[in-house]
Amino acid sequence: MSAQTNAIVHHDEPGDHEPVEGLGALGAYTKDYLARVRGGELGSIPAMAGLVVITAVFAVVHQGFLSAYNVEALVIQAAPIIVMAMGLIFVLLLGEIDLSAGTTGGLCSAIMAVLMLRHGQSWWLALILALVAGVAIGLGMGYLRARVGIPSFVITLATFLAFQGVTLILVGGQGSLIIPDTSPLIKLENGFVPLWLGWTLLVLFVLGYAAIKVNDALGRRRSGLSHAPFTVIAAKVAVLAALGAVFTYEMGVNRNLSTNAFFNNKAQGMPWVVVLLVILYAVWHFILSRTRYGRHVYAVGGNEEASRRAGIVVSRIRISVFAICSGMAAISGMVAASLLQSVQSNAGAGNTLLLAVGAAVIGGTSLFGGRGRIIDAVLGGLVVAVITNGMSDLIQGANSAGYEWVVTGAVLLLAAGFDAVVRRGRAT
Amino acid sequence: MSAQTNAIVHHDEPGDHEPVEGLGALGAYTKDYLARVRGGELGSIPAMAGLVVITAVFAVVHQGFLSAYNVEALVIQAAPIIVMAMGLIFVLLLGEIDLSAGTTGGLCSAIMAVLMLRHGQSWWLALILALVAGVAIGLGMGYLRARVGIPSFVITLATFLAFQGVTLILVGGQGSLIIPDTSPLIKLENGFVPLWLGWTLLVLFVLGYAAIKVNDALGRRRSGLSHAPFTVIAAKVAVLAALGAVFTYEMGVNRNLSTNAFFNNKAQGMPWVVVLLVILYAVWHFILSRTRYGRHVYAVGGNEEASRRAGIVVSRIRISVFAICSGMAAISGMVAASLLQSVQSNAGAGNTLLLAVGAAVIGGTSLFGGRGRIIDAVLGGLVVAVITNGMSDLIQGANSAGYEWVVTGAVLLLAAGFDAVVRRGRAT
Amino acid sequence: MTTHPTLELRGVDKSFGPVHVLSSVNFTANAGEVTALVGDNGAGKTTLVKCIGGIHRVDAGELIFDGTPRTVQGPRDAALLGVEIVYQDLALCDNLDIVENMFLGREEITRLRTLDENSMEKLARQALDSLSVRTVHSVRQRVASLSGGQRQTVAIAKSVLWKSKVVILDEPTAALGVAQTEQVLDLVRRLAEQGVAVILVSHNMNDVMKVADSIGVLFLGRMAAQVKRKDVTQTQVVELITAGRSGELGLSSAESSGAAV
Amino acid sequence: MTTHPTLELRGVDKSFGPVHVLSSVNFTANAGEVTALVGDNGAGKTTLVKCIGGIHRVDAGELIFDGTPRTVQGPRDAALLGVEIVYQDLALCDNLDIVENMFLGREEITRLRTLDENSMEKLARQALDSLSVRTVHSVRQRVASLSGGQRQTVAIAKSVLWKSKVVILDEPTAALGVAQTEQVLDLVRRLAEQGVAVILVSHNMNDVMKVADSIGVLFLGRMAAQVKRKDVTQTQVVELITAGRSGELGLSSAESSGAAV
Amino acid sequence: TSSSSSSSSSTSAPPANTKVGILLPDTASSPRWVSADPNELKKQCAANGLTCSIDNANGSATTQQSQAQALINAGVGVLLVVNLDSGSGKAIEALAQQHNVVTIDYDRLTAGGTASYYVSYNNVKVGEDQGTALTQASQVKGKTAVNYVEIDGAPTDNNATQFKQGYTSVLSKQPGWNLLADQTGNWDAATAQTVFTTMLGQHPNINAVMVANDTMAQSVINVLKSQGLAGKVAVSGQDATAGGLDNIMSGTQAFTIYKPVAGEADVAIKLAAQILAGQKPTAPTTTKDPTTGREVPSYLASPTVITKANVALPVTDGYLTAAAVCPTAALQTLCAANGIKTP
Ligand SMILES: Nc1ncnc2c1ncn2[C@@H]1O[C@H](COP(=O)(O)OP(=O)(O)OP(=O)(O)O)[C@@H](O)[C@H]1O
Ligand SMILES: Nc1ncnc2c1ncn2[C@@H]1O[C@H](COP(=O)(O)OP(=O)(O)OP(=O)(O)O)[C@@H](O)[C@H]1O
Ligand SMILES: [Mg+2]
Ligand SMILES: [Mg+2]
Repeated sequence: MSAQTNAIVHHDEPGDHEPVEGLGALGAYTKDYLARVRGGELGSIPAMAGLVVITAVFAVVHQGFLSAYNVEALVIQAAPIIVMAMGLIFVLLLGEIDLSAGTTGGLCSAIMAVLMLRHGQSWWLALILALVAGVAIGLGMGYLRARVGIPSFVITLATFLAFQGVTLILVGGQGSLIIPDTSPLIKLENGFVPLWLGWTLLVLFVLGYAAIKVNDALGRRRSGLSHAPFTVIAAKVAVLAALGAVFTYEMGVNRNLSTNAFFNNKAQGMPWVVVLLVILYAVWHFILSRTRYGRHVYAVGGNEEASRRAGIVVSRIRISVFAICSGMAAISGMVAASLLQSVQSNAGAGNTLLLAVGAAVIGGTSLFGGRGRIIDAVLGGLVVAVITNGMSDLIQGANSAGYEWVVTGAVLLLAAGFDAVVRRGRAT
Repeated sequence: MSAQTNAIVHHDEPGDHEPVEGLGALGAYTKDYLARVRGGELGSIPAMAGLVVITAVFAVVHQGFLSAYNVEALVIQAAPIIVMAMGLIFVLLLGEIDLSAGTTGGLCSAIMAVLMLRHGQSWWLALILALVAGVAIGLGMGYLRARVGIPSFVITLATFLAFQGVTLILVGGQGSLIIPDTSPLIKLENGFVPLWLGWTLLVLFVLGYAAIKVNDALGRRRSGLSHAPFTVIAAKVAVLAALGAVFTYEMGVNRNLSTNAFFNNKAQGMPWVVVLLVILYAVWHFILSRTRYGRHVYAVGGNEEASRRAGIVVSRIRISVFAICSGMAAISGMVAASLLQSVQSNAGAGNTLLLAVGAAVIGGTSLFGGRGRIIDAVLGGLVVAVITNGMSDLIQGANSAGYEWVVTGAVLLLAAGFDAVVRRGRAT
Repeated sequence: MTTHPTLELRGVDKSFGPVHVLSSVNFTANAGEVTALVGDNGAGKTTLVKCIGGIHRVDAGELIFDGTPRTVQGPRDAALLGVEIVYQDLALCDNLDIVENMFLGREEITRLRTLDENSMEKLARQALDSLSVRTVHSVRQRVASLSGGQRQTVAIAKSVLWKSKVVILDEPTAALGVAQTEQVLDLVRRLAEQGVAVILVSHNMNDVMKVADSIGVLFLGRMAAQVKRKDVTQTQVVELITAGRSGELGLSSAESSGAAV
Repeated sequence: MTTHPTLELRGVDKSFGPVHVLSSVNFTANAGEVTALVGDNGAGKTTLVKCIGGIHRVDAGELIFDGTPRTVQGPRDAALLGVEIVYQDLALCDNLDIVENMFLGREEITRLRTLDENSMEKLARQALDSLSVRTVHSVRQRVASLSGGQRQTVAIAKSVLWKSKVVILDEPTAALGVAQTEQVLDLVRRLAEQGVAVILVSHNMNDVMKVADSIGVLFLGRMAAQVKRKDVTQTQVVELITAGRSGELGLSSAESSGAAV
Repeated sequence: TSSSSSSSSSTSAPPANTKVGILLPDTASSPRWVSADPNELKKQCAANGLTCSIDNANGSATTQQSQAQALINAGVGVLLVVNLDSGSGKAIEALAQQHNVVTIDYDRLTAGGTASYYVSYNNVKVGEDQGTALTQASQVKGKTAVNYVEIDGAPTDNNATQFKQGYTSVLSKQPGWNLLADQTGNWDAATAQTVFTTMLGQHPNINAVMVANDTMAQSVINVLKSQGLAGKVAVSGQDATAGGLDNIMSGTQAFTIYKPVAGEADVAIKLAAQILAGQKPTAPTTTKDPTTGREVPSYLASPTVITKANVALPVTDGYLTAAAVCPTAALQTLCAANGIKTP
């Protein structure tokens, strides 16, 4: 704010919105929240409701669906989808599409595997180089979109095809490149956080969350602005802590299905990928909601012309989101490689991309730009993973694939329909 | 116009834009046209330029690329893409997407084949029922979009999966249903219009075109409005006639590459599918450009709220475009079945849809709604077909699949980049 | 007269989520009269107009047309009841040209059921000319390329071409120049003379005092007063707009301070 | 004074495809003065403003800032030269709230490089209050839900908060009520007093005559005349607007009939 | 009618035509289509003085059709077709016949087609071998009660159907063998892994996994490993991939099926050369076309089951390189122990 302001603008009553505190404030806050929900500001409610309903249905249909064994399977299956969807949200926020995110991920994981296996690079160097390749790919596609002006659908359709080819050439006739068991990368999806560390991380996480929320509220109070009552903050922290504790506890149960006199391996603790997911979520959420860059991403997605007139370099924002998307796709590809302990010649092809975009959209992100949050990727990705996991054993025998596809489609539609009806019923 | 108008609006100088005629008019018309092109109204110029350039490149790289044999192959390969893209344009005009157009086509062709082969229905009844199924599918998806409010990406992602399953179940484990050689449907892509009939149809077509253009001009003159000079009309008709004649002539050359003492098969005449394409083009072009319905499609795509306020029932328009798209997808599926003389259990899956949407976009249709014409499907479809046909034999040997993917992607990008540069160089 | 007003609103309430925008608003518009609707920015004028046009559903209250209560579910219903509206945000299709926009939803068709472009183009040209718009180069221009005033003229021309019982203009002259404003006010008077109930929303007090027969004043979502033009002075109207009351006219002082919010 | 005008345009030409919109326009704006730019609908005022703001590139002619010719390639260049513009079409991001829009492109940040939401919110509230907008319930409201006048106020507040050398307002009061219009005119005068060169585009002759020091009249894409306020009467200005000439002022009769088109 | 076309081409085609077109199906159903076949076919073509054009259709019947058209346009005299399905294969063969080009069904029989010859491994036989080998695996051999699951190839692939037909016919008759679950893995590692994760969750007492190829077997082994069960459950395979051999050496996979490409490629190219030279060779056997009942002249080869005992065979044959099989130090030790020499 320039010095000019004070001279131009009358300062009537600074701090005219004196905040109230205590239970009265809580009541007012709740009433306001409910009114906003009735007014159509639903946030993540529909996606969460959808997730709960679908999980409940499968828990009934399928015994053992909520066993520690299957919950862990669910999480590690969801991880690559969620990571990819997080990156896609940036592109979708600008109203663009990246059809090649899947094959970019496949390509980057192939690059990583080739560097490790054929060129004897260490796993971390291979990983970094693959990530760099992903970002570079994104920069290239972003450049073609922002500076040359080719529609992103066409650019990424072309790279979708081309990267499939490159991956095939890299992996070559072997069909798949197998990542050595000894590589720490395998641990990501197949290794478990020790129990004590899991609980410590949870405590740190909850404390961090609480600190940020309280700090926010205090800051607003200092500036004389209304803020969320501390009771609400306490309640949110409590819910977060409870959910986290339930999850950490369930992941602490031994998941080994059979033991015997000879072997006594235990599978205990949450998979490392959970830590990765939490970090990625925190970083991108922070960037989108609390930095200038994030603000500009929303602005360009909402009204490109207005953003340009506000002095935002739109092309730079546009290039950056493609870079983020491809970089996240690369990470997603590596997570998938960790899951499969190998890189296939068709890695990232098929429905990978469609499912990730579907996850973002089910979570609440708009394909037309300007609306979407990182949590959408998490919730939508879980919905998709629950559906595919839940379906994978439901129908047996010849042609089971056909019926499974049909039912998967139907369930997806039901989830989305539920979501739409919740949204509509409340919206004006 | 109501009777009220005359009372409210002053009639200053009716017919104040006296049209001029003759060569002066031609000059003015040309000048105006060039100014408009400079001003960015490029119409189909970029797509046509792209098509010409790519064809020229392949003609140089590949000997025999423009042989009568290969031109025919090109046309019959392009036909299913073009038909599907025509339908997709309606959906895209509303800013929607139909990811399931490919699998809908596959499903409908499977329905047709099953009716013919397993239920002994006549080919035309099977064809009609499959078409009805397609339209019904579209109505259903349109209903879910327009009335329930699920985003079309999610709906059609679900049906994309589900229809793949249904097709698989219908076709079953043997991989494909073979359409009997005797079925007239096979003729569509494999039978040829007799030479005399081909020329007759061409003459009729050119005469019809000329009649419409002259009639338009006369009508505008009667209403005292400026109109295209008759010299321009004559020039357009002449160009159309010349192009048609070249095509018909080349299709009249015997395409059989080798003959011998035993066989004397001649392959002469244009494939029947050309007639189908011309009819579909004429019908949809007419509907989009000259009927109230078409106008409303553009209006809803341009500004939904304004259209609603103008009294257009937006949901009805929305449902209808999905029905048209699925119906055309069904026809496209049947054309593909005619090409392959069979229906695969994975018919319409894979890249079918992406290539068709890519065709529409390369042709000049916007993914954000409001901009697109049927000719885009034809030009874009030809570009895609030229690329895939040109690529299909270019690279040989081990890993050829990989390299072909890469080069296909690169060529697609080049075509689109060319298109973008042409557009941008001229636009303001 | 013993006949009913063409349009009457009784106790209309409307809120958006937590925001109450209209509180028991009463309003009447008679055939053959120009009824002005004035009020401060954010008073709720446009919201009221949108409720009449079926863009918003009212939360409570009645819309009475010619003495019969009606529910207006959408813009189509409003059109069927003979209501034509020029909205403040104009709402034109940027990808269509002037003629196409002007006849949107009411295209003229030939006997063959194709669009009758020729007669539409002719009529569009005449309508624009009559509204003093001389700078439009071609009626086949996309509306995206029009100036603010030209857009507004297109929107006005679009709505007054049709035989209707109620014509509502939401700040129709905001972007118009001197001459064009004159033409529109002229048009408003001519419409009223033909027996149409015209509702004019405007911030320009001179215009309002010039053409209105009756004036309704919205203050923070409440109808402060609806008075005959000849009974008030411009100063009184301005007072009503800014304070909700003027002498014995308007809201009670309790209401005017706590209204709506 | 011997100093240069803050902004000077010389022989600016602009056409869109076949349409010539501006023909060799000259225009100056001095520091500390309010320069009005008037003209009929479609005369080219907004196009001229957009040329200054870098939204359009000029086909020919020079933009001279403080005596130095500059090329303005885009809105960023204009901002760097100290030009702030309120566009007629407002251009706000509907998906952002009032605070976010008002500080777009110039967000305040804390030492940790995160957005300083608190100070932005406070300043936004003050700015709106000072412009007499009392109906905005919360500055955290999406601008999509604002009334026409509220949107306009946000756009104005957005542009005058920053230290700039030239402030251009393209019909800033079109959608504003009586009180709000007063506030904006007041603001315009205060800006000029601080040494800013203010350019005001308006159709309202009363406002123009009230605040302007100098008046430029565009007629069909030509600058009919740029005159001192004190040298002309309102009638003369209106004549210039509608006919391109008034007595010895304005275009020659040949020019005024064939201008631009 | 098809035989007449081949005989006629032998009489009138100029002997100068040495062009052979080869249509491969995809890259997903087996890695062989990417490396093994193209290399071997090319080698054989060179040896026989033929010019071969090799195209892979990437799993798309439409692409294969246009490749066939391009090859015919290029003037090939013989077309080797690995169809994606019988329907599209038949269309290609009809097209070829129309243009007087002789077709050979390579690896896959085109039911209802008009190919003059069929050169292949017998897919049903492959399936039967898989079933039999699985029952011989050390983990289950001699057990009276065996719980097993099946993970099949892509249901859209006719070969997968034939493999399944083969192994199901063996396993379903095996006394004491009890099928717990039967799903498709779609020839896709990720699908197979999801599917098997759930299977194992539902049935922790699985003893044997009948999985259709090595790629999917790798996924099964991943899941077993995470449960500490790798090596304790019998896992099948097919294709003799590098990863498959690694798993066999480390004992987590029981066997794989090795189909030396040479067995097919050498025969097919020699046949093509003879046809182009104007001969009409007589095949050792015939295969009955299931749709038309036509007896198609056939050259059939038999596959080899690879277990730990003969794991070095594909490398000594040159089908795989030692570098591919033993990329890491740990694996090199294992390879050395099993008779695979790394440079
Ligand atoms: N969709 C909405 N959601 C929330 N609030 C809204 C919405 N639409 C309008 N409002 C609020 O309702 C109030 C009235 O708005 P309205 O547009 O009716 O005002 P108006 O009288 O037309 O003002 P103006 O003269 O500025 O056009 C404003 O405070 C506005 O912020
Ligand atoms: N992108 C464009 N393409 C073609 N013509 C345009 C374009 N933009 C503006 N015009 C034309 O240029 C002329 C001047 O427009 P401009 O918006 O500058 O007028 P204005 O003086 O601001 O009018 P108003 O008072 O109505 O806002 C108009 O005739 C308009 O139709
Ligand atoms: Mg309003
Ligand atoms: Mg303007």
